Amino acid sequence: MAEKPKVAMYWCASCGGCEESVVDLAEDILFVVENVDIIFWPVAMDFKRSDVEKFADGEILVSMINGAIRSSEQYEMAQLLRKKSKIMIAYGACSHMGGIPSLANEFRKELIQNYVYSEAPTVSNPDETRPQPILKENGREVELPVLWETVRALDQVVDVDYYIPGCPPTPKILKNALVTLLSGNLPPKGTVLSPDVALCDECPRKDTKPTDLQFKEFKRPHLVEIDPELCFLAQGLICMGPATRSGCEALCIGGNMPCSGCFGPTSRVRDHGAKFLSSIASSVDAKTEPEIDEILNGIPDPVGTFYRYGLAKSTLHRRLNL
Amino acid sequence: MIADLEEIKGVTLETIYETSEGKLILTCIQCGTCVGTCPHGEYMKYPPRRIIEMLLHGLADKVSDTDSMLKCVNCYACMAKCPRGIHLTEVLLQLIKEQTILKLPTLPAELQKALENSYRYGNPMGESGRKRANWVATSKYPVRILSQNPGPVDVLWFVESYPAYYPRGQDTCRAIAKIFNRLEIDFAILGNEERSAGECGLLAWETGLAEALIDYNISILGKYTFNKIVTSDPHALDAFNYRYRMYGFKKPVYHIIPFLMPYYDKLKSMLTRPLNYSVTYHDSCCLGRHNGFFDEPRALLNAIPGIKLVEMFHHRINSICCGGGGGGMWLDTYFKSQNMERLSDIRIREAIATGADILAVGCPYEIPRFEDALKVAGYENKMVVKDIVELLSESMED
Amino acid sequence: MMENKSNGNGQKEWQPKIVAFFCNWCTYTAADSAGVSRIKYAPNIRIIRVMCSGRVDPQFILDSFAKGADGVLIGGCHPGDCHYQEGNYKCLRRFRLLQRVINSFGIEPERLRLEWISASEADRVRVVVNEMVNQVKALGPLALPQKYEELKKEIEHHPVTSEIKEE
Amino acid sequence: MTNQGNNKDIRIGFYICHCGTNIASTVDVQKVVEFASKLPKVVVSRDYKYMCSDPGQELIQKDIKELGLNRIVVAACSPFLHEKTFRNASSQAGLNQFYFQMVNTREQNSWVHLDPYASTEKAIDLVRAAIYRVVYHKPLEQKRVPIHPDVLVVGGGIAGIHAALTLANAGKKVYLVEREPSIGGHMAMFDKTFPTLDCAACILTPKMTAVKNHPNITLWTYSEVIGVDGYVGNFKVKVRRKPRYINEDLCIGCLDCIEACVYKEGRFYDEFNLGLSKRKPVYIPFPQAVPLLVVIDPETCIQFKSGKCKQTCVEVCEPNAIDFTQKERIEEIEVGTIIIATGFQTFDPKKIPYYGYGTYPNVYTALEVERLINASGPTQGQIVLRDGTRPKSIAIIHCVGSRDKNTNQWCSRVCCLYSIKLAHLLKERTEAEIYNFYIDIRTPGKMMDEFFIRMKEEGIKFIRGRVADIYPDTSNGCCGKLVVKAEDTLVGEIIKVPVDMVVLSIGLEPRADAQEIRRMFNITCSTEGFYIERHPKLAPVNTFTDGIFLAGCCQGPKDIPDTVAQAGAAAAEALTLIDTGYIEIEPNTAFVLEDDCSGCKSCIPLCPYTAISFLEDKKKAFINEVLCKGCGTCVAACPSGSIVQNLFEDEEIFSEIVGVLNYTYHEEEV
Repeated sequence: MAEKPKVAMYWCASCGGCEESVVDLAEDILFVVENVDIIFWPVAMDFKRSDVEKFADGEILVSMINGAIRSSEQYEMAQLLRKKSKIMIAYGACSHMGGIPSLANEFRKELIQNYVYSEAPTVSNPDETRPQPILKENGREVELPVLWETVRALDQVVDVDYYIPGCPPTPKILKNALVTLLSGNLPPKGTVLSPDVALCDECPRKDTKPTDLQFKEFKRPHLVEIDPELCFLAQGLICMGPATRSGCEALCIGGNMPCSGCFGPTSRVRDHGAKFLSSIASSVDAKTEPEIDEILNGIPDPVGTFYRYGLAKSTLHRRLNL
Repeated sequence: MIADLEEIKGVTLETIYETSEGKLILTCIQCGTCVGTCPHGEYMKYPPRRIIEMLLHGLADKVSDTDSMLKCVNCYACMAKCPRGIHLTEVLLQLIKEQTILKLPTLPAELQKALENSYRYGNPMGESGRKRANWVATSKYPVRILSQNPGPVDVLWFVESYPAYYPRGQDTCRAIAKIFNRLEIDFAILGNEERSAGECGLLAWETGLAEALIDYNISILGKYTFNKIVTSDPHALDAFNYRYRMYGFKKPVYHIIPFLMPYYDKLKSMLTRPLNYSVTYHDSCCLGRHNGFFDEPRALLNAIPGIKLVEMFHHRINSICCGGGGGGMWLDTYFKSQNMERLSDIRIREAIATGADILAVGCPYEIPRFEDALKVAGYENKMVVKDIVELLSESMED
Repeated sequence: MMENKSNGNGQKEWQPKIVAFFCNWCTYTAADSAGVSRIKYAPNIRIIRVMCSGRVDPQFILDSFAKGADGVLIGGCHPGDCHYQEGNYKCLRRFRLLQRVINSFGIEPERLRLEWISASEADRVRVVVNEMVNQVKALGPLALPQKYEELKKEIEHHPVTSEIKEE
Repeated sequence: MTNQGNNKDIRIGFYICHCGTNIASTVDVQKVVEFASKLPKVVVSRDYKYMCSDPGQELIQKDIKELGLNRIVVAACSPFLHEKTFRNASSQAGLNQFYFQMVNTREQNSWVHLDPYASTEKAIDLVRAAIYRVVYHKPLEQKRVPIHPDVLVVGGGIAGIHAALTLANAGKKVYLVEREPSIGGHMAMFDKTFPTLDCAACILTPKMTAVKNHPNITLWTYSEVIGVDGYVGNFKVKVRRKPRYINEDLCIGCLDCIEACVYKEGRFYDEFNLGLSKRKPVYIPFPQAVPLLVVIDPETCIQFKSGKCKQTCVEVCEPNAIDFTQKERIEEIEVGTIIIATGFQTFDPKKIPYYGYGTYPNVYTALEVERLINASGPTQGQIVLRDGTRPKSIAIIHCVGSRDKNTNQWCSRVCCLYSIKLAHLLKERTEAEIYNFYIDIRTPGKMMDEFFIRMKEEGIKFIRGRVADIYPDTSNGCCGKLVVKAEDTLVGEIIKVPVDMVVLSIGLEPRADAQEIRRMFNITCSTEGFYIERHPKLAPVNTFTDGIFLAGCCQGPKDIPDTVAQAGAAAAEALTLIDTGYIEIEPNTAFVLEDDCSGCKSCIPLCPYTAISFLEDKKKAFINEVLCKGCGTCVAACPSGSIVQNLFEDEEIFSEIVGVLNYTYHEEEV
């Protein structure tokens, strides 16, 4: 019997939702177990780093890493798995584009740590204890992972072959990706494994969007009653659907929430946020600067809105005046 | 119309082309409008057009060797009409004038005295500085003096020397005190601490004197808390707005006439006593041509019931100077010795030709100048010179 | 003048690089006409021609910064005068929002400028370019490519670890 | 990223032009050549004295053939000047012309910078950008748009008349639209013309009649263009035809109605005579008016004001042509080309209060004097002042409102000569003493200076000095004269000349509505408000909008010979287009990548030309190539990057950015 292809899974800076999504495969998980040999999946089974080190270079068929890279340890693991694997897959929005963790790129590391370890109202830390890179105890010295200044997407630190988008990827996306990979009929390197058309294509509300939409104001979803049938943009709610890859089957829209862009841009767009900004701003219904500003001020946090999942992979990557 | 202060600050004849204002001189087309419009152009060996050409040919010294520039009364007429927009009065002519005064063996005595007086007593007449606020006692309406009552105030009224000392000037002061009180304006004066704003010194290009007065007034003004300055003297307005600024003074300064415009409706409702006069208004050079206030004085006059406004041939931008500016106030004897006709005499003939009963003015220099000219013309009983504020006060029943 | 002066040692005073997107009908033509009139201005500007300021994709602007521009200037027709009726308004709306965005990224809003310069305003090209060059000079280099290189260093070595070893 | 085609076999040829010394004196051409030769895919890098010359173009063609070049970059002047030249050269050598890219090294580099080092650095950056960019160029086809053979001429002055007649004589159908009730424009108001002193009416009237009678000309007077749509070859124009309250087909021009009007005398401002005479509510502008149709002015006609007129005009009109119920009509026409000949207006001298126009009755504008001198004018050619007396001394003031920062900065070109002409005519008719006050006398042109000298010989006085003041003479024995005060700058004395009459030689300025007209036709104005020609020397009648041409003073002040010459040139340009039958336009249109479009409809409201529609069957956006004008706004706004603009593709611009910023170079430096 031929050996089953080896698959590794690992998480970096992530919430765990991506791991959960594998379990969401439900009965389709049997298809996975049947066809592959999971040789490394720390979140679910007891594997050690040394287990991976034992493999020959390229011996693992596929490594799927979820989560962004923001510490020296995550970087080392990404490098190790890259070395041992034939195919490296960035799994989920964080690994694909930096994801929610990369919103940290709007701030300095120091600022974040000050808040987390001292300033947050729920924190009591009278000794000002902070994470240390070196632990000395009983004459031993242990080197601990260092948190980076900048949060990165996987392909910003190692070579990545494919991307499975989503926060998290849907079971359908994952299954299709696995089928494709196992078929041996591989798409070109660098492909994002979901349709290269924007979400409107599969949006159930597509027909309700008018062809002459102009924005007179922008509303925020938690402050208004949302019409469950009408295109969000037509309601003045920011929906990233026109700028975001489809493949998610418009799940958020089904839940009466606008698209926030987790699948990332299409291959023809370099900067997800800038492109969406361009389309939204172009249709603002005002001609003078004060009027334009008044309408656009309805988007209080443009960076957090347009780059929610992709700050690391945006053109500018991060805040720059450090 | 008005030159950029930053640009002309500290500029000299040598550096004049380094400023964009100065560069305009290079664009002169020698059309002669400046000379044609200059009220003393006929008497200058080197009138403005020639000065520019001399300057361009490196012959400016020859100009300042003559007394041509002493005859400039700073009326801004050449500047207002120049098709190239050259800031003659503000930039070029003052520099030549400065050189002229430096080179003159002796200043005309009357001017010399006025400058000395200004230096010693803080007013060109040589009156005692301690009597500057004496007029206040003659005012029916209260006038707060800051040195006695130094609390914060909205309007600091800069009275200036002619209104403070000269009897007809004091009439305007009382009128202003009445108007301010009736309009319920929070105001005060510096009183005896005030000294001449120094514009006469500046325009005669006695820079040292001007600087002494500016330094003094800025330090006094610095003692008190106020929002704005109002003055009835357009020359003081110019001094504050264009010269004091260069020395770091920042508060807004208004001439009384434009200052009253926002109170127009309230003021008009108080003008109940009809004054059945025919009035002609003389545009002051500083207020009109230099600062562009042509409509405001006419609007205030028209607000007075009964008044019929008639215009002289030369009015608004084309008005003829009374001859008092640029030190002209103290050069009448000198001009006479040169067989020059007094500009106030020329002006008064036009005023008389309108048949008006009253010659309305907005500058304290004009009252004595025109009253004297009326006397010379034998017309003193037929026409009266009055400041606009006096007419407003007259129409305002107590 | 703002000419790029090189002294004898071959060392140069830092000169900002400004990428300009000029619309074909107004500002690009005005820049041509500045040439015909031999109007001199700072040489720091690199003009990229587009048909309309409405074609200026915010991606171009961000990319210019990321690739080393110290400033980005957009030139279009005056409001109401767009050769394509309203492309310039679309540009203005994007510009207003984009300026907030770059500010959040720590790029001074003054580094991005939008100017309406009609075909007849050749001298305005000089004024705007010189003003912008001076403004950007005062801000100093943006130098994003260099900053990215600097940031990459944390990937390869652990600065904190090395500090401790020095003790 | 989208696949950019096969880049492997790209062979770029780079050429830089010295332009004599225009480029080479500032840009180190050799250094640029050397630099370009080292860039990837560059096969050959050369310089040449004049790239646009035949040998220059042949150089490119030879290289294309011998070295197998498939991309060409030329660094020379502005693409506005020679992009076409080099595209043609490339295509003649068998290369698709859009594989060409031009670098603006002259207008935007060598002419605007002084430092050779910085200029060369800039040239290198822009050359790098062009070479990076040209890699992504695609072979494109130029679109041909058919030209509708009809022409619209806007404005019926001498410029419009001449252009219309030229076109009509060449067999083209012309619509001539004039705002006033008669064609003729300003020229019809003049008495005689300089320097030949032939009578304006004698030379103009036959042309006006020819317009009226020409079978190819549709003449719409008392009409205004109110809307223009479309583009070269296919303009759709809306014209408002104001009601004359006269049935044009019935009126025979007998003028009996004017005679019969209840007003026995003229009572109202006569526009054609500038108010120097009065007209009735029913009138013709002037006796030679074309068309000779009366007009009823509803503002002054009793029938319109009260509805209670005896209507004596209607009684007397045999053909029953008077129709008080007439309404304005909107005509819609299609034309292929448009000639704008909207003319000028004269400067309003009230803006210079010290010249006393409007205050002193004996201050006239030159145009008013033209009417006074004209035999069909308000005084039948008698030069008399408003009080009926004949002036014995006259001052003519040149440059009124011209060459002045406070008013109009330009020299109006015609005032010197018309002032000299008026001086002659006034002297001839009145024997008055004539003083011309001038700043400079400008009499260029054939026979013009000779004319000036002749007039000097006639004894007309010329005083060099701009008048500073005009005021009534109040000296003893006051005589109602006006004193004109100026410095005689040549003598160096101030002079005060008492005269009976002052003539203000007012300058020419753009019409008050020039900006609105400009917007309507989508052409450009200078800051002064004159319409801008495409190139001051090489395309003097073209505008930046294809198919729209300029003639006459709307483009800048000019005299009658120049106006007629320009009108002829504009007509010739229109004829060229019409007879070619089509125009090739830039293929810079946008198209939707249909497979990639999500149908989000974001682009649809952004197109001002409604070129984008939503295909309901496919649920995708679609761009109608014929309607697309190629601005690229939708391309920039497409949130999924599914619209592409030819010639301005994203990758082309991104590669230019990388090129100008020398991006990789910076990385190496760090």
